[in-house]
Amino acid sequence: MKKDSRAQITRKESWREYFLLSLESPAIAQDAQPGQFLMVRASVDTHPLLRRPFSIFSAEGKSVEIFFQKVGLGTRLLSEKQEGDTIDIIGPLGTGFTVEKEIKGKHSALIGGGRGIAPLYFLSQKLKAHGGTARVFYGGKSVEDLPVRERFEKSGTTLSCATEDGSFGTRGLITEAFEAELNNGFTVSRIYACGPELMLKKIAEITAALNIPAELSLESVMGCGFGACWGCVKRIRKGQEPGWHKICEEGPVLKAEDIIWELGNNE
Amino acid sequence: MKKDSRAQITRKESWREYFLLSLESPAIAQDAQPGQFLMVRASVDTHPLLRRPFSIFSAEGKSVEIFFQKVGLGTRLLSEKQEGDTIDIIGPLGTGFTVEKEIKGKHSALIGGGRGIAPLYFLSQKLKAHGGTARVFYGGKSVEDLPVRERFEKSGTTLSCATEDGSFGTRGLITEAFEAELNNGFTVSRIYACGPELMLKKIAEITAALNIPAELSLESVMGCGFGACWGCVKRIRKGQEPGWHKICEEGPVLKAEDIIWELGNNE
Amino acid sequence: MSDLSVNIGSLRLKNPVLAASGTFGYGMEFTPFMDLNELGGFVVKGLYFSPREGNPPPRLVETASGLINAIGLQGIGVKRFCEEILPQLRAYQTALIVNVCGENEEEYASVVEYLNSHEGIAAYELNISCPNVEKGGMCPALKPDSTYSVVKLVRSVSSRPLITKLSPNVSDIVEIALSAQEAGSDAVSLVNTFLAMAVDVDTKQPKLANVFGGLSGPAIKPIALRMVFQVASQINIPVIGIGGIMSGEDALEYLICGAKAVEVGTSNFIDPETCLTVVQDLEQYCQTHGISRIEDIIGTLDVKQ
Amino acid sequence: MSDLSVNIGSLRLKNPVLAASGTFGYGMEFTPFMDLNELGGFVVKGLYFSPREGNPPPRLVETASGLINAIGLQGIGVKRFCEEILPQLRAYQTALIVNVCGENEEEYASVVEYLNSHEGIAAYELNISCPNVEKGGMCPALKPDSTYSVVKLVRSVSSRPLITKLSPNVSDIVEIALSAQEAGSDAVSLVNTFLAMAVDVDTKQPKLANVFGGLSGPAIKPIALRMVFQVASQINIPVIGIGGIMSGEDALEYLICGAKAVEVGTSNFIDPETCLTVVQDLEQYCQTHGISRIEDIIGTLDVKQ
Ligand SMILES: Cc1cc2nc3c(=O)[nH]c(=O)nc-3n(C[C@H](O)[C@H](O)[C@H](O)COP(=O)(O)OP(=O)(O)OC[C@H]3O[C@@H](n4cnc5c(N)ncnc54)[C@H](O)[C@@H]3O)c2cc1C
Ligand SMILES: Cc1cc2nc3c(=O)[nH]c(=O)nc-3n(C[C@H](O)[C@H](O)[C@H](O)COP(=O)(O)OP(=O)(O)OC[C@H]3O[C@@H](n4cnc5c(N)ncnc54)[C@H](O)[C@@H]3O)c2cc1C
Ligand SMILES: Cc1cc2nc3c(=O)[nH]c(=O)nc-3n(C[C@H](O)[C@H](O)[C@H](O)COP(=O)(O)O)c2cc1C
Ligand SMILES: Cc1cc2nc3c(=O)[nH]c(=O)nc-3n(C[C@H](O)[C@H](O)[C@H](O)COP(=O)(O)O)c2cc1C
Ligand code: FES
Ligand code: FES
Repeated sequence: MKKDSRAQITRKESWREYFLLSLESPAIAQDAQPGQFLMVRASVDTHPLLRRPFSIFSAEGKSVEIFFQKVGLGTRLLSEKQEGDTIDIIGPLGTGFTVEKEIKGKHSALIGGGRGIAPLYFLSQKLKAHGGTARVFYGGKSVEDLPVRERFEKSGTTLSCATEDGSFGTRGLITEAFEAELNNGFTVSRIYACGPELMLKKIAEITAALNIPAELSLESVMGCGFGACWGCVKRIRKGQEPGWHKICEEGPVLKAEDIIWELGNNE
Repeated sequence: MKKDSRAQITRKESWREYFLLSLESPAIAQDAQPGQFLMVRASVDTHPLLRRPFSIFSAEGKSVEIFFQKVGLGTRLLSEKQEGDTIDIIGPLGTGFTVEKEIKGKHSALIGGGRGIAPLYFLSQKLKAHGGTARVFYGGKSVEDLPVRERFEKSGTTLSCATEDGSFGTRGLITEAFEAELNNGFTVSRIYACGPELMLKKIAEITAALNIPAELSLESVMGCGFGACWGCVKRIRKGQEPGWHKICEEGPVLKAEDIIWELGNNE
Repeated sequence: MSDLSVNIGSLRLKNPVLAASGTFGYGMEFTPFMDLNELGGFVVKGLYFSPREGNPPPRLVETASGLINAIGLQGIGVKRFCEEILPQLRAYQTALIVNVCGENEEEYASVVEYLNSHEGIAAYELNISCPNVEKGGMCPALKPDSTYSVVKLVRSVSSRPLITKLSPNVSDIVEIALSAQEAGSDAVSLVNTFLAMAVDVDTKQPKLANVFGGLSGPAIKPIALRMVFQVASQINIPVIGIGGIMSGEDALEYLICGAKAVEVGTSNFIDPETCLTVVQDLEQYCQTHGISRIEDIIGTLDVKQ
Repeated sequence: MSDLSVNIGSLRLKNPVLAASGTFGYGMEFTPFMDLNELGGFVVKGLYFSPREGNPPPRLVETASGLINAIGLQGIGVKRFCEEILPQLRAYQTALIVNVCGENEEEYASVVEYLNSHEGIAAYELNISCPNVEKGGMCPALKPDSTYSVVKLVRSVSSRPLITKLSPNVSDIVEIALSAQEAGSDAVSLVNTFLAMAVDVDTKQPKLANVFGGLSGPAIKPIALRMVFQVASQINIPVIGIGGIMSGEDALEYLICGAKAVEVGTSNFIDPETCLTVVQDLEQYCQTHGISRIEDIIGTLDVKQ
């Protein structure tokens, strides 16, 4: 975990409300693991006050990428940054996806909804590097919400898309597309997912029924990102004890069975 | 007085910490008089909270110009705006310089210190339009503090410069250069000035002694710029009554003899 | 079109958006920016009986998302107000509220008595909470008994609805609101500014000539909103919410917490059209959420048990 | 090199910059960002006798230049702290201060008694001002008598310097500070957070599960600074200034107003190196202004008469 107050934006891509920034930050790039995140400072002086968390989209050589959707003031300010500007980041943070040695030769499904696709590209690369195969399920409201699908295609990853309005891929939710594949005999030994809570809960149900190990990346309001504020807790099991645990340390990636889906917690 | 929340920046010039922006805002340009000012919104959401006051550097056709120095957060944010961006302005505000009919054929001295040069270009144009002649005294710490001298030169205005470090024009304060000229027999029927308070106070002393009418443009912390907050007061005479009067309405340009130079007021 | 009108006791407002005292001049300053008739109403700058000089400058200092002011209630006094300003304001069909000040209880009463005989005023807002006048920020609104006493007196002489404006610089604002209610106030408005200061570290001097001033603006909204919620849950008279309102969303937070109306302050300086934007935002919200009367959302905060 | 050391009663700090309780974890969280030895000291997260669950999420909401938190003092309790954390912290040569909590006076006393017998603690900060535990924000620091009573009891059992942490949610913070002084507190620290709230206008629900939370950050600095100035002018024991400090300039405002030291809170989340930057800024300021001892600027506010 390092602070880099002058990470330079070396490349910026944008699609309507989605943005992909490449940041030069060798020390952070070197340590990064899929599923980990950065805390990015987007404020002008004192407002908005807190850093914003973003998953690491990729880490290679001296660079890390982040992929984000413009939803409020912080992401708007970040979207206005230009190539050559520097930004202040802390990372890599949190506990990412586990990729065990036994993944070799095994098949994984990676399911991303909307901006939830962010951590899955990096993961897909790592799975391949470890000799596993990955199929990515990528869903959104409309074709415009699937901007990074070409990155997956270019890297040779099998990609299945779904849009709610049917403008690309199958029509409907990505979880429906995934379930349909399972019913068609598609088998996987491991599932990884990131996206809206309702999507994650649905995946938890599906995988629990089928007894497939699943890891889910959660979101939470984060005050610091490195364990100091106790602001990001959700009710999860850690060992035997269910309790309010810090998502920035125990997560953001958790085993599906460790998440307690209860009102005011994860819904 | 109008609010234009989408005045477009059609041209931007910059020199180190100085900036000149051309803003397309027909209604404001049309009403503007030399010595009046704009209130410009430079904030991101709620911070910094208040608008910032800037003299009108010029007004022609559909455009007004402002010329400013980067000194803090507001001017920094403004300096980061690009051509094509829009900004939110209110104007024209306040009471500007008086240019009476009798100015015809008469000689005026315009004295500007640092960013205080801002309102004097517009004034010099108006004086000429009314058949007067204007000589501009422009001072700063160093040659880099005199970025808009070419604008005056191009318009054929006689310009005398002074810098404290002697890097351009005479060495010393602009008030010293002006006094030297007076001692050399230079005669004027009217003086207009804008700049640091100490400079203005000095000019008030010189002109009082010589009995030359002088108008000075003051600065003050402004909450609104249009008479609603009572924040911008200074001790001045209005008719017979000395009292706390609003600089955004009675000023920013005041007759030298109406300004009461007392501690905690104008120093 | 939804019905945006609300009642503050016997005072009917065409919409719940008022401009706050001291931030809207005497009203006329805003005519270049809006038709005053579209406002729920506006509260003019605080008036003492006699004209007042106010504090020396600097009177303003900006802080993070906030503004500290120490104007010190400079003003023209009640007589000149009635002679010079009031006749112009009578032309408008909106609630004109006068913010009443006093150095002691008698002065509050004489301001109100003087105004009683003048037409065109909808209500009085009793400013017992200005922190900028006495050094150290003393004012009647800091104590239940001094609140009770001045409200009681003014209520007895007032021929118009009386809104008591409360100070946030207290341990228990509900207790003060209850005193105002008991003394016969028709409504309470809150909050006035928070006693505050700032220092220039190079000169080591206070940034305000008056040392202390009152903090306003978005910075204070979360505290002011909490106070409005607490007061609205505990008293029976209407509450007007004030503090950091810049948008319809801000105003809605107050209404949902129980305010029957809101006042927009500092934001008038930044965007002189704020009050109208807020009215439009409220109209829009009602449309989107299928609300036919704005009164239906007042006090609807959904607190889980 | 200027002398940045200050004395808080018998407690000597190598510089006047402390990290505030609840914003610096148990200290170890910040070792990736700094050498803890360079701090004046740090205050660990509030400890009750037993472990505590804290409040359900959402626990945080951002406001204009501010943060509202309702963590609810989740923590590991004093025993696990002494077993698991304290041994690691003993390695550092900086003042370790423990923030002491209690549901009643007896609990405060038992936390202190338990800690007394453990090495490596420089002082106790008595947290009688947390607004997040009881609904409505009740706590001993709201009243002079409850302040006096708990400080008196804890002082009688404490073997270490005692700093009483005050609440800003009061009418007269000087009165509370005087009670703490009279009860034997060695110093006071102020302020804790301001009771506040925020509402989601679409769901009409409070943005915090706990409804209320405590506001911190730059938004509150002008009010906190005023309180520190008032208290420091009226009491004899040292004052520690807290609220919205993000830079050396902010810290200097507090020192000039009479604080002997400062605590940096929320800013630790945003820039985990803040405390060190503040120390460096102070050093720089002393150099520029030819000040050989930082103590020489404490309480030097130049107020004109
Ligand atoms: C571990 C983690 C990883 C994330 N990775 C990504 C990513 O790779 N790409 C991406 O686009 N987004 C990601 N997010 C979400 C992202 O942090 C928020 O969208 C962002 O902080 C919003 O900031 P803002 O100022 O633009 O919006 P705000 O104005 O703060 O809020 C706008 C809306 O977003 C919601 N929101 C704000 N903060 C959060 C948050 N921390 N979690 C969930 N909702 C929030 C608000 O409630 C509000 O409805 C991640 C969040 C977490 C916790
Ligand atoms: C009528 C009027 C006309 C002006 N015209 C011009 C102009 O044409 N060009 C130009 O460059 N500047 C002009 N100024 C000054 C300009 O408004 C300030 O420099 C600007 O507001 C600073 O904003 P900031 O956020 O960058 O600085 P801040 O961070 O707010 O302050 C930086 C420094 O500037 C000082 N300062 C801030 N506001 C003012 C103010 N209103 N008056 C004086 N000092 C201030 C502060 O005390 C501080 O020392 C004018 C001021 C007035 C009142
Ligand atoms: C410059 C200024 C002057 C004010 N003058 C008065 C006044 O005369 N009477 C009064 O009751 N309140 C006065 N106030 C307080 C406001 O009416 C309002 O209560 C406060 O500013 C909080 O609202 P805001 O955050 O929207 O500004 C003044 C506030 C400001 C900023
Ligand atoms: C997330 C959070 C947790 C806090 N926990 C505690 C605590 O346990 N004990 C305490 O005395 N103060 C606690 N505080 C208050 C801070 O120590 C400090 O008094 C307050 O935040 C004001 O300072 P700031 O504006 O620099 O944050 C907490 C503040 C925050 C933001
Ligand atoms: S975000 Fe601060 S502890 Fe997790
Ligand atoms: S700036 Fe507001 S009255 Fe002059």
